[in-house]
Amino acid sequence: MKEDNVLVDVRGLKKHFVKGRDIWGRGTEVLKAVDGVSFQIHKGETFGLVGESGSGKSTVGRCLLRLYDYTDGAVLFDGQDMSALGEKKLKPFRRRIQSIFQDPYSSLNPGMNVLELIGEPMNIHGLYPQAEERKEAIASLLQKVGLKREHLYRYPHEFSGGQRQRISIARALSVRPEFVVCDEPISALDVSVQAQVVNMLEDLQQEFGLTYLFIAHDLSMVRHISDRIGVMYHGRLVEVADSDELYENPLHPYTKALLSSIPVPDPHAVVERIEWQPEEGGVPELKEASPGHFVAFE
Amino acid sequence: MTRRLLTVEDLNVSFETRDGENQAVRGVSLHIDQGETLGIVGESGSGKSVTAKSIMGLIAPPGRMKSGRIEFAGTDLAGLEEKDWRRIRGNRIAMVFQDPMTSLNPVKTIGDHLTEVIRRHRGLGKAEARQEAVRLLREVGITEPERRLRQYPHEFSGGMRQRVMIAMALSCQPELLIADEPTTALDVTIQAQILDLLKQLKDQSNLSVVLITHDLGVVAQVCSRVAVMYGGMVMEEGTVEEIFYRPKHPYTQGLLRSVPQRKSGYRERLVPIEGSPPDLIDPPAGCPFRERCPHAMAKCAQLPPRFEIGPGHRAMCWLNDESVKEELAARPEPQGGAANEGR
Amino acid sequence: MNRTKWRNLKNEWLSNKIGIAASVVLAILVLGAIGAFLSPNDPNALDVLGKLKPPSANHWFGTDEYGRDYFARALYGGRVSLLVGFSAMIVATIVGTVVGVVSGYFGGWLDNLLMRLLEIIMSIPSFLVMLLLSVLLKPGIVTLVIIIGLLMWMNMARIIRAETLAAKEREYVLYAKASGQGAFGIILRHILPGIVPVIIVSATNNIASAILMESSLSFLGFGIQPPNATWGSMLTSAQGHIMDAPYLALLPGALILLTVLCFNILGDILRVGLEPKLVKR
Amino acid sequence: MRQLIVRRLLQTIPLLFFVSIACFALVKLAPGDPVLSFVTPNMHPEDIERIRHHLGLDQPAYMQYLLWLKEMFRGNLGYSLVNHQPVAHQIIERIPATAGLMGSALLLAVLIAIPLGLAAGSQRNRWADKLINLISYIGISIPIFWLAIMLIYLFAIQLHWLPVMGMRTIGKESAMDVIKHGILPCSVLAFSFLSTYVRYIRSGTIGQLKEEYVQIQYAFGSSKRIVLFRHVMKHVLLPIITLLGMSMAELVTGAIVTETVFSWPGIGSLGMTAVKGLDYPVIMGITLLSALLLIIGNLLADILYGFADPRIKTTR
Repeated sequence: MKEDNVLVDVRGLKKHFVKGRDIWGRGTEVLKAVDGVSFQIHKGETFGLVGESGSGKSTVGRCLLRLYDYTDGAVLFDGQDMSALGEKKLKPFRRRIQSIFQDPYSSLNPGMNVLELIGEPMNIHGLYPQAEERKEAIASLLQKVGLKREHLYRYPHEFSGGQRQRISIARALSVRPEFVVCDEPISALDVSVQAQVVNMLEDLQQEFGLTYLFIAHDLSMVRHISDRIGVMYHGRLVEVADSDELYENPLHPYTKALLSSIPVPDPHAVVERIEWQPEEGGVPELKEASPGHFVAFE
Repeated sequence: MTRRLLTVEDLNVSFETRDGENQAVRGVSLHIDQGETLGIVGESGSGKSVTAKSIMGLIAPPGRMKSGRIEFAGTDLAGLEEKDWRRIRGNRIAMVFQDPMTSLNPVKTIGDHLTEVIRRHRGLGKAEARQEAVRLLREVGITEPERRLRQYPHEFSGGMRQRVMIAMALSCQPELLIADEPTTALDVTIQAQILDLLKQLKDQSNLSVVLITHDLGVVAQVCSRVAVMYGGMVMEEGTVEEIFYRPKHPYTQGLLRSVPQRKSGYRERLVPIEGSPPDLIDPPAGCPFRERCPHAMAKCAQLPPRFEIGPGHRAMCWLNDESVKEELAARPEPQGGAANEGR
Repeated sequence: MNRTKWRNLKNEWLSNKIGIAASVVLAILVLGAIGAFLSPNDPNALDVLGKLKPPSANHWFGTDEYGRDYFARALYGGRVSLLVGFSAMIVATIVGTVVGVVSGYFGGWLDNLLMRLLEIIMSIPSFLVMLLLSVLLKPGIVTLVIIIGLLMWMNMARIIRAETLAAKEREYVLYAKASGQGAFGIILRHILPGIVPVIIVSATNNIASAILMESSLSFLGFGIQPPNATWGSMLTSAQGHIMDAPYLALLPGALILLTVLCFNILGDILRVGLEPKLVKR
Repeated sequence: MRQLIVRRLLQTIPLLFFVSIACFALVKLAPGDPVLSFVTPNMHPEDIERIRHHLGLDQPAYMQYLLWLKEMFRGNLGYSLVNHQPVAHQIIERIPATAGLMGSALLLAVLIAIPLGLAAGSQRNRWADKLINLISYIGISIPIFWLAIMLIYLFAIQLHWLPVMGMRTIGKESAMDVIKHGILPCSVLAFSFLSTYVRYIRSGTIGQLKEEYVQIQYAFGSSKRIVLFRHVMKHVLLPIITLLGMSMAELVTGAIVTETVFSWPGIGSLGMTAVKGLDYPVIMGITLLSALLLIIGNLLADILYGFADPRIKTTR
């Protein structure tokens, strides 16, 4: 019996991509997109993953979705190691873990209407085999995400960016997942619409007891939505802490630099900019600085 | 009294599309004084970038400037010959663009880019232009400028390319710099560096800057005056303090409220603006924000005039009309001051 | 496929007068080929007395060196040319699409193998091989179709592979993969529909090239064998009578040019209509 | 860069090997018996067998292939089954005719295509563009042999300006005579190349003019002319390198159809005769040569491209 309520346990995850090959076809240049990352996500919480472009945050998300095979390390979902499973054994996990992607224009197949789009994961996992029943289920999902029944037969191009993202959310929820990987779900949206989508994600989390991995580069939104946050830099986690703790008491100089770079929407706010140059010798291992606050810094 | 540098009056720009005429800019009036930084804020499709391109005379078919007057330092730009335009562009008005990855010609060196502009507008010789280019690169914080001049754009990071663009823009000491989302494509730490650079360069000269952005934080940090655009119109205009502390347009208020607050402990629910922006092909008459506005009333079917609220503070909303104010006074004030809470 | 795309295509086609003209001309040529049997004259009926006659009311295109009605021969010749062009396109499209999609989607060693194979075939001078093959295999329509089709699929495969590689990175494909959709499901439901426009465009251009190839082969005497005619082989015999009956050379060539031109024009209209760059946000 | 070259060169070897096997297999699958071309009606079957043995045709297929391969490494591509001449010799003899014709056609095509393509692309949808576009459409759609016949009819038969066919008038040995013979085939080929190049350059120009950096050049006061010649042209000419690389094989192997129509004594017509006579050493010789040239041409194009395009050049 597991006494803690860890849902996702990432252990020493590494994902390297081969960029260049020599004349014999062996990999010479390796991009270490994720280079030894460990963290845990508890049931019902939102874990935020922040970092700048190229930090490997999206690659971590895709590894959790098992879109890639790992170079090294393991990911345990509900205590079971997913890293070595074949596609067949993976199938139940593919229902329990769902995803929402960044670009509302590329995350929905333009040739499918809403009914087909949301019906696709149901189809794969054999939910609601009866057509009528399925239509009802999808219609009620649409209502949950603030869309209407009459949208069932519309195509993605008839919706705005925010509405498309709602369809993506409905699609992810259609197979009653436990864990949703949200890969920059609001980055492509306008500010006023971002708030709509974030509110909805929060409501749905309450209602269905979902666990989120929320990947983003917008630090203020991440703080708002996340319970705990991990900061990534060059394929490594440099700091993990509760979100308020991280924002009020950042320990790693990179986190400090990142936080001091956020432009504050207040003309009178005075923010002291902190610059940081990475040191030679790479990032050390995470250490617990105070309870629940881990930092990779001497 | 500061000199008025640029005046835009009743600008209308449309784009022919397959589905009809997209009225991207509908009657925008703006001005910018010497030495100030005007922020134009708005969401995608608000017409802010199109306004900037019109000032530069860069609207190309299927786009068309339908009407409006643009006066720059005493000359009317709208009726200018292409040849005279070229003497202004890059020389007296310069522009920095959003995506540094596509804004430089990949098969030309950084030096080619810079010297070409310098030689064209300042008539310098090859060697002099090169020296000038080195000086400019150093000024925008690029180390080893002599070596960097011989490199190609792909050898530069996004932030570095944006510095090159700024160096190009400043190479002829322009009077007006238009920066169209200059930091949107960059990471936050790089964004902060570029904004610092812009502020520093501005402080050193009497340059006027138009900064176009969707990020309220950027505006608050950099600008002295703000114009808020929505649906192809300027909804509200005023000093940065007026706009952030005393917004008078429901759209501005909503925008400020939808930004998450920096508060610990209690997780406050966000206040979004419901609905989505209007379709600018065949847009509804009246106030463009009417459909999403919590204060919408019958009168909003008529396009409100610009109400003068204070010196230089104007808002295009009926709520600022005296008669409407009296009418509403009977009821409790619905709009809260959420925007300046917690500061 | 996306509805807007079809609408764009329709608009593009309707707004383009040349496009409409090309479609009309092609329709007439196809009807002519289908209705060839309605022609009052037998294309293979010899008339020793009436040979090499210039165009007249009875023989619209005149007669050839055996006194055969040239109009009837042109109709039947067009039937073969169009049939070979169309069928070879089908062969090339099927092979090219399968190889391209499989190579692009699965990648790895399979991709490597298929691409090396493709390189080998591409580095063999195709026209020489085509000549050789048509000598070796029994000449006939089916042989011709297979030979031309098999020498044309490589470009298609390359294009489709590149498109598949791009489609594979789209987020809806990633989502389908992450939800447990199988490889064939993803290809059928998400990848193929997205690249149908590219397939159509390149298929249209392939008909044009196939017709040209067939006419060259037949002209050199390696295609359809006498007494049956195609536009290309009609030119072979016409070349010998260029002095006394130049019109014999003019007509079949003009028909080939017209047909190929129309397919090329339609191919370009399809490209513009079906592949507009994604709408900028 | 060097690694790229070495890698591409190494890839060439198996490629050539497979090409030769594929080619050999094709010929062996042939239903025709090459020996029959030596047979005269009054020959004894023993004589036929002797010829067969002499030609090595009685050995198993792989031995025949190895024999041929051995000869090839000695710089000998074998002997023609028809006239018993060394294949290499026959090919080399005909290279000047083909290279001269194809070289001048390619040069002509490039020289005309660049200004036409740039003009069409930068004046999109104006009359000049429409005209150039129409010409290039016709160029890619016209059956080349028909164009040749029509030109022969017009310029040689009707107007008597130019000779009908061949490369030399018998008895005449002047360069002028060869040039006169070459005008028609060269024009026909040049027109066909030109049309393809124009279309590439035109669409490249249109594409580049839409690029963000071009818009930005305008914002810095560039005129359209400066943008076109200083910024766009270099981009647009890059793909031409690749096209020319692919044409390198044709430079030697020639255009079978054109050479046949004009009876131009080049490698194309040699290939044509060989196919008709199932003269497989000749076919294989030509095929291998052209495959080799195609591969070298692509390799050269890649290398040149690498030097011309800084994005490739500077990545080591």
